[in-house]
Amino acid sequence: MGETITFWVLAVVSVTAALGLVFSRKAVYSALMLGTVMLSLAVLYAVQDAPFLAAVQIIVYTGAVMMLFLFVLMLVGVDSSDSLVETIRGQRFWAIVAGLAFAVLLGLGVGNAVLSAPKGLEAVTAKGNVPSLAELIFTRYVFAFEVTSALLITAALGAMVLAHRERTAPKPTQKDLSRARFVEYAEHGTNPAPLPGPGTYARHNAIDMPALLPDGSVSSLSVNRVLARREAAEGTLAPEIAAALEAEARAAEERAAARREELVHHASGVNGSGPNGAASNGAAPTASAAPDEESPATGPETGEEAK
Amino acid sequence: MEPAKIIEHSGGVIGVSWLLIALPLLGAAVLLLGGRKTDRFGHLLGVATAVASFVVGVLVFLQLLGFDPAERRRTVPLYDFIPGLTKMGLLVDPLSISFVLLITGVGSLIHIYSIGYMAHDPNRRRFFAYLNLFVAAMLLLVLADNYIGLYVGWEGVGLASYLLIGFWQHKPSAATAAKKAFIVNRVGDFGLAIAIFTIFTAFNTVSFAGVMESGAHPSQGTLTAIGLLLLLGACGKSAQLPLQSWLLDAMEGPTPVSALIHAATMVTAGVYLVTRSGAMFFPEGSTAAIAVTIVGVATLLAGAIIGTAKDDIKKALAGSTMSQIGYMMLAAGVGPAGYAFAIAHLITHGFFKADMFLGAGSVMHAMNDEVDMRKYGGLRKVMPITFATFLIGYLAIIGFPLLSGYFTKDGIIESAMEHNATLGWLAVLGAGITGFYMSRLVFMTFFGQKRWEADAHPHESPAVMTWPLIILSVGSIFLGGFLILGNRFMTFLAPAVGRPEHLPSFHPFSVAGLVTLALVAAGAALAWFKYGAAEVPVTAPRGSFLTTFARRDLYGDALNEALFMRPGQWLTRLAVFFDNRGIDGLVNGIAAGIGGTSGRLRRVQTGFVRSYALSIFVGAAILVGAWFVVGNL
Amino acid sequence: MTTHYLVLSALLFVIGGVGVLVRRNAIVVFMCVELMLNACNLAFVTFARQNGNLDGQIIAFFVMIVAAAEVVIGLAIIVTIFRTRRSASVDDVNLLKY
Amino acid sequence: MHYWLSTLIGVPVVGAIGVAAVKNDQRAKQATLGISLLVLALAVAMAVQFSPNGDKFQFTETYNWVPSFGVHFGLGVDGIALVLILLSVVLVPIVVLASWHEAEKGKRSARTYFALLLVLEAMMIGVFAATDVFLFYVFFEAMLIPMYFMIGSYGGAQRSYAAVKFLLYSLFGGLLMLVAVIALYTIAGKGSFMFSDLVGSIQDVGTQKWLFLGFFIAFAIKAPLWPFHTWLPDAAAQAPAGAAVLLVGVLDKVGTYGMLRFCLELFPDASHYFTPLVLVLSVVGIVYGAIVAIGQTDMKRLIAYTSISHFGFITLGVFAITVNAASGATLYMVNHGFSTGALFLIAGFLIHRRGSQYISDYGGVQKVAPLLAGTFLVAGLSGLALPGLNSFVSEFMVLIGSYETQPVYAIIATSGVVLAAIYILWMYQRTMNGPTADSVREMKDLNGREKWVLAPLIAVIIALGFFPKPLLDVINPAVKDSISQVQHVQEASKASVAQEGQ
Repeated sequence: MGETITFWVLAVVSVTAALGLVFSRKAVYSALMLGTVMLSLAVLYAVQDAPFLAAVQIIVYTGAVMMLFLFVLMLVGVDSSDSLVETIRGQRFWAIVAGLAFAVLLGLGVGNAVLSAPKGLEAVTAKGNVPSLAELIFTRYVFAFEVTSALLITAALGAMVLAHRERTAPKPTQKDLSRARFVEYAEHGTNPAPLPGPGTYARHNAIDMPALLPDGSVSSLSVNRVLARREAAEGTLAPEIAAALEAEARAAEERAAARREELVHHASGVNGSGPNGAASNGAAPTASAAPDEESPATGPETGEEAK
Repeated sequence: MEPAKIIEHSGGVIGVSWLLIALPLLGAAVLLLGGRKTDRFGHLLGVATAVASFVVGVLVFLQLLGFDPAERRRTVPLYDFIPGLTKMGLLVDPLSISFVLLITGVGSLIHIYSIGYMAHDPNRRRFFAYLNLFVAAMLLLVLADNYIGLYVGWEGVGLASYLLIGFWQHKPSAATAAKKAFIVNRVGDFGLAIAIFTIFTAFNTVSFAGVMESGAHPSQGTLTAIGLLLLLGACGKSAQLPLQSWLLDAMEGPTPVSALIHAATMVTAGVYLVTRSGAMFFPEGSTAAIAVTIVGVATLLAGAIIGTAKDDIKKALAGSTMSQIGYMMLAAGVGPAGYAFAIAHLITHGFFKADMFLGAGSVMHAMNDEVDMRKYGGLRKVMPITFATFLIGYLAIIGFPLLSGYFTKDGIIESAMEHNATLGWLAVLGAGITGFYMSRLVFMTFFGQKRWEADAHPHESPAVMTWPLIILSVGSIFLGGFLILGNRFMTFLAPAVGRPEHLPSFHPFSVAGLVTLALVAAGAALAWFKYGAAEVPVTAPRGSFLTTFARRDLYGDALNEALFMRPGQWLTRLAVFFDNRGIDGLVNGIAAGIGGTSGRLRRVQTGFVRSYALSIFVGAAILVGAWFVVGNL
Repeated sequence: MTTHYLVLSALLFVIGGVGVLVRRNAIVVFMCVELMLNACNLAFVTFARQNGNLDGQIIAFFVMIVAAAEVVIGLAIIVTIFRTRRSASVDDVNLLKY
Repeated sequence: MHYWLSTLIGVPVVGAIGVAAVKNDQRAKQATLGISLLVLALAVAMAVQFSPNGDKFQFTETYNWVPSFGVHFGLGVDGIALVLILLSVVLVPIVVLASWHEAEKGKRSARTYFALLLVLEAMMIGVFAATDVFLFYVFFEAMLIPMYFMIGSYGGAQRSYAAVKFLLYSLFGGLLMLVAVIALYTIAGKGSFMFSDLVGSIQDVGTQKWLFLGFFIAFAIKAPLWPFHTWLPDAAAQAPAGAAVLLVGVLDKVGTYGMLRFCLELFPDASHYFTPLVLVLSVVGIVYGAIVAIGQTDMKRLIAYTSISHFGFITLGVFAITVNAASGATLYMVNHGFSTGALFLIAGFLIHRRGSQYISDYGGVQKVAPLLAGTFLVAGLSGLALPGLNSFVSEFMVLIGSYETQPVYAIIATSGVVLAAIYILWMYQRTMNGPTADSVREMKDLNGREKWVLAPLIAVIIALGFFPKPLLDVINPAVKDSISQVQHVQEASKASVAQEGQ
């Protein structure tokens, strides 16, 4: 009876969570939903006389794998989210048809099966669940187990190889960096000196306060851009700083546009039109995934409109 | 009387009669393989092998004469040529030895003549090599004791003829004429080949002895078919209607070639073939024999008519050759009564026609290779020996009494007359025309006004050229009488070809003979009035329709072009088009179709991994569904 | 009860499958794959109990290990792709076509 | 136990590896020539020991290859195979010598070309010597590989198209044959692919027909028989002359050899049934090939089309089912290899000098290069089956033999003799006769190497023309044996027809 209640509760939870996983537009929510499903399943394992698997499910899946998911999500852009527009014709329709058909088929299969009462695991887990499993793993399945270890090592090596970036040029020394700075200065007039610290002539000694040049104007170089954007979004940025930032950003954008022409244009990158433009702008430059996203320069305004 | 049995022979000169063929063949091989090193003595070697072959021929002839007439057919086995099909051997009998003597004798004279005629040609060695090759092939043709051996020689002379007609191959006309000769001959060979197939199928052997003594009795239809097919082969080689068209073009070759191949020997091979196969496939009165006589008469008239209109001295002579071979064919078709006359006329014709061709060559040699008779005239004074020998040949061919042609041609006319009066009278008519066109030729060349080109300086030819003429003209005078009088030749030939029950006797004053003489005289007189006494225009007048008809070779070439060449070219183009567009088009079309389909199908590979996943998912669903369905059946 | 578990497993599996097909974010797609694997695990565990045989649990265990290895590699690939293409959408990785 | 045949196959293979490893092209060429001559000497030494009236297959060797399927590495030769092996080993050194400078313009190195030649030689010997049907199939297909590269890497402007067309065509036929081979194995149920085990194992006529078609289409493509011929002109015209010689001279003979060996002996009833069809195709091929040849403007394509005509004669001979015709057909295979080989090589020399395959680019070559023209004429005359040259004997035997049973077909085929005169002599006239074209005025006559290439060919052409007995003595018993099965079938069917008539 207890199992029935547990099952029904967790079944509803896990199916709901699974649907949430599929339908939530933010990847982070999906991850959390998946976590929920996994935890529910862990409990269901435990209920079904599989305490070891339940533990492993929680430790390995919910613990390690989910963390890895979240970590990569953060790396890739925590708040990038799918648009609802389907770009492959018929994909969604046929996916749902196939899914329903598959579900019906599986249901028919399960329904057709004539099942006796569960035998239960008491007989085979006389020594306890974990020792019995261990015995099997290290006797009958020992070859598979060893092969699995090879698989894990290979996976680890594979991940390293994939994540590794080959250095194609020698590592720049300080001398190289310095020279490059001056080349940049000679060609584009970029300031070769270190960026001015915030608030050299500041009225407030705070990191979000721009430095003032001797003529009293704002030095856009000194502003932490992320913070400035945030303030712009909140509407608390001083107007003169906003104007200076805007001018500087436009120049930067023009420079970037030239470079971007070389990039491949992605037809499916339409997610910039969503109302979450401000959030994605906030994550720039890391998360500005699609080139046809709103430019950083126009970001604050759109953000304000969205608000 | 039936032909005698063929018996195997070994020993003696006859045993080594293969030397007849081997000697000139060796000469040809040495001259062709030796290259320029043999340039210096090439012509001498060529003459030497031909003469040596003649000597061997005479020795063989003498040994043969030593046998009883009934044992004069001797076969000399040589080697196993095609196992299962035929052995190679030589058949030495009165018929073949007559040819051997003609070929090697006249051949040797022409070889000698060519030394002088070709003296200035840079390729003289090659010329002699080809001549030797021809002699070897021709000897194989007449000596082989089976049809396949005959066929080898048959095509061998065709090759030699091809090479020699096209000897001056840098002239497109010569090259074309050579090719034409070969191809038209091949049409005849087609018939001969099928005749041989039929013979093999019917008799299971192709040797003359085997066919003669075979117990097999094929149906009359088969025999007639063989006869007609052999006749087709003979028509090709002997330039008889309807395969006559190549002979006139063949005059592009050097004149000795025209004399040897296209007058004296090769073109008579058809007569040899008919005579050789006569007893078996052309029995008297059979369909095949009648066809032979019809072809013969038609050709003798056609050749004569062509001869009347030609201004080219060689072509006029070629027309005459056609006509004379027509006589021989006519005689050969008459049956045993005619064989002896056919072969006798063939031999005397070999002499007087070679004599006249060589004489014509001598004239051309003197006139800077000019062949148009309208630019000759009055040559009898500058070239007395040539004129005299030519005149003898002329008198022989028109049948001037007591010269060679008189006896042999008269014999043919008599036997044809006995066979069928219509054919006989047509032959008489032909003789009359012969009188006209030969007289025309002689008058235009040697009599009348000089119509020479400005740079012509005619002179008598050197001795090496005139002596053969003299020897040939002597033969032209006496040979006919020697052979015919007392049925000498008919008796000699009888073991080989059979003999009529009643030997004909020679009537010098038969009706037909007298009419012939009258017609010939009339023809000669007409020619004298038109070409001897009257002025001959340097450019040919347009002439009547009949003249054009004769000048254009009775429209033979036009007919061939319209019937075969043009449809052939059209067919060729069609076939090439069909091959490129039809068959290959289909093949390439299939390839393009598959390519296009896959080009369209590959669009399924969109690169969107979700599409692939969808198809996998659907596939899995289908599999599960199928599993259910199958499981629940 | 077994039937219920199996139906639940099937439902989760199909939901995961549809998710794989309709989502474009590679990471979410991956999560859906994990969901399908988990659904299978549930079926295994259920069958283990149904048949009174631990083999089902063993398989589920191995599935987890393989899933872990798969996630490691899969995510590494996603990161590598993201690094070059600045996108985590599976539809953007479509150069291998035609 | 003899090791003759495996040595014959092994020597060129080892040689090919060696040649490919040599770094110096000149050395590689010399080594190739040496090896091919060694193979020739070995083959002659073997042929001398062959006794025509002995066992059907001689010098047999059998090793297990794939025991579980009964596949053997079985080698052995009868008279037919022996003469074809001799043809191959005679042609290879000649081709090596003729290709001395040919491979230098290719995409790959010259030594690769020569190594491929040696590999091809091994394959050619193997395919004729195989007594195991599966082994035959393997060699049959493997031969394509070196030839594909020889055409594709060293050929003319359209080489890729030609090579792919050749490969796909042959592969298509080969796969049909593979199906038939496997079906034969399965249906026969002997658990062996050995030819001797499979002969007579299929008695059901319906089955025979299907299997016959599988084999026959492969061979008809290979031979090539009309209408499967269009790959040949492309391949032969684009291949370097040496490769074209081996392609037309030897490779294509595998098709006709296969018909004689496999189609007739394994499926006598089906052969009898399909005889009219094959004869029609042959005769059409003879006339059609000749007519299309007349219309060609490209020398090599012309020669290729003449070969199509000649292959018609060979298949006519094979399927006329008489000893004369089949012996003639076998002899024809050999003779055609020599005469067409000579034609291709001389055409290759001409093209090498002038740089054009088009007939219209030549004219009057005889004047400047008489020896070249002379050899061309001899080879051409052999092609038109002039008596006294090799092809005549075989063509005449084929025709006379087929006339015995199939007079109508034989008569139509004989018309090919006339057409042959037209295409050969017309080509000769257009290239060699007439006024010398400006473009060939400076053309050199044959050099020493080329003389050595052509001398043996011309010698063989003339010698076999007058004295074919040595070859025919070897061929005749083998051919008698090969066609005896079908002859029995024919007699049986005649007898039954006669009975019905009564």
